[in-house]
Amino acid sequence: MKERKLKNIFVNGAVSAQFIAESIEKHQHSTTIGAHSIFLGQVRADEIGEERVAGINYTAYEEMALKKMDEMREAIFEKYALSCLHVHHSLGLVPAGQVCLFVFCSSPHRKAAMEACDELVERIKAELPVWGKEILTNEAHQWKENK
Amino acid sequence: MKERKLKNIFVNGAVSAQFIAESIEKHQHSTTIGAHSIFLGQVRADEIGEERVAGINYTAYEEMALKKMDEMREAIFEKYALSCLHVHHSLGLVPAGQVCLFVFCSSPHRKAAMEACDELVERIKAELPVWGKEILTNEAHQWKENK
Amino acid sequence: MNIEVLLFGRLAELLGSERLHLEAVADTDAVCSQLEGLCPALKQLNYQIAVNHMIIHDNQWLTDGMTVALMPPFSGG
Amino acid sequence: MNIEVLLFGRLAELLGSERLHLEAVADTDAVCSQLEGLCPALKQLNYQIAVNHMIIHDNQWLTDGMTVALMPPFSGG
Repeated sequence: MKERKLKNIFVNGAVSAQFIAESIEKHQHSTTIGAHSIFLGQVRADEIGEERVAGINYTAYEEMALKKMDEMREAIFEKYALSCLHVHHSLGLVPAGQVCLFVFCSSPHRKAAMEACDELVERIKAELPVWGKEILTNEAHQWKENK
Repeated sequence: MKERKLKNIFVNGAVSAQFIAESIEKHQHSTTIGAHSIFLGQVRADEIGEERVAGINYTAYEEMALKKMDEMREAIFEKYALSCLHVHHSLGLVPAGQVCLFVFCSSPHRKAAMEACDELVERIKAELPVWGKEILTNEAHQWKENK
Repeated sequence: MNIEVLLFGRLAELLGSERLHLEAVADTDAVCSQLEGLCPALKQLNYQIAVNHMIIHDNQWLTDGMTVALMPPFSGG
Repeated sequence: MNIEVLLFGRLAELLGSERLHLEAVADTDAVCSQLEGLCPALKQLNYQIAVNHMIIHDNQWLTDGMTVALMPPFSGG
């Protein structure tokens, strides 16, 4: 059984605002789309004692994450009347203030895009084998855990 | 009693992807933001009999809309732990495929931004005195009604 | 007594005007019946009324300088 | 018999390696106890196990060429 090619979701470093703008522009040719729901995860400079988070270094179990993402994508398309759905997640260092997750759902009517986006973000946080190492201003680090 | 200055939400014509990118970039200096939830309304080229929607021409009761928006903004800030919230709505002609509504909610943690954005979009559609006249390809028109 | 009447969307189209001034109108019901006199088709249409930017649900007394807006169903976004 | 073991996040740091090869391991419990032998601190940590990309909840028999991943709590996004 030959496996179909899995769509890559990983990008090196932060997701730029320019990249997001280009993704939006690409969807302005589809005249059946009436709503886009976008979620952006941004690295916070949380204070940890005397130090601050300078950035997060992301690693992933890439093969498993892409399989899992493919499974989630199928489930979301089955559940909601979406036109399209794109996910981009950073690997490597993302400095505080920069975007590390970009989820983009489009549909003819708003409800589908909004509900799909909300559900997908929750599932990504809970089920995608990705780990963030918070790098502090004194170069110490600690491992992040999603709640 | 002097009224405080109301924030304008109206822009002439479509909201460009570049404008959206610049809004995102402006929020990358705030290192307490961890999540952005963005909603974009886009004009669909719906088929109406033999014709298609070429664009929507928006008009508003501007003074009342800005007061209403201010009231909603206050209510949303009271209900959710948001860092900031921006709304931009088109006036005048927006061609099919272009963005006519941009709602942008940011917060330290994802739930607040996502729930605030969803609620605000529903309220904007239901309560903001704005009217869209769908211009068809044969130059006929019909008045849109939100459900 | 001078009451400003604002018309929007389909209603502005139907009455051929976005702004009227009425004088002998004691309350919002009087505004509606004067406009229905000008344009009987108005009776068939669904609209809300705002007085000085506030939506009202019952007939309201008017005083000089008030603004009455007739608003068809919203369709923003 | 050759089992590939992948370690992630805090676990890779603790064991000083992201990838190990084990031979005499009949099941996933054997993988864990061998690794706990190398690094007793592992016993205190919370992690999930995936065999060939599938998360398992009970002990699973292993055959030659399988990949076992030890994954601490996720923190993507």
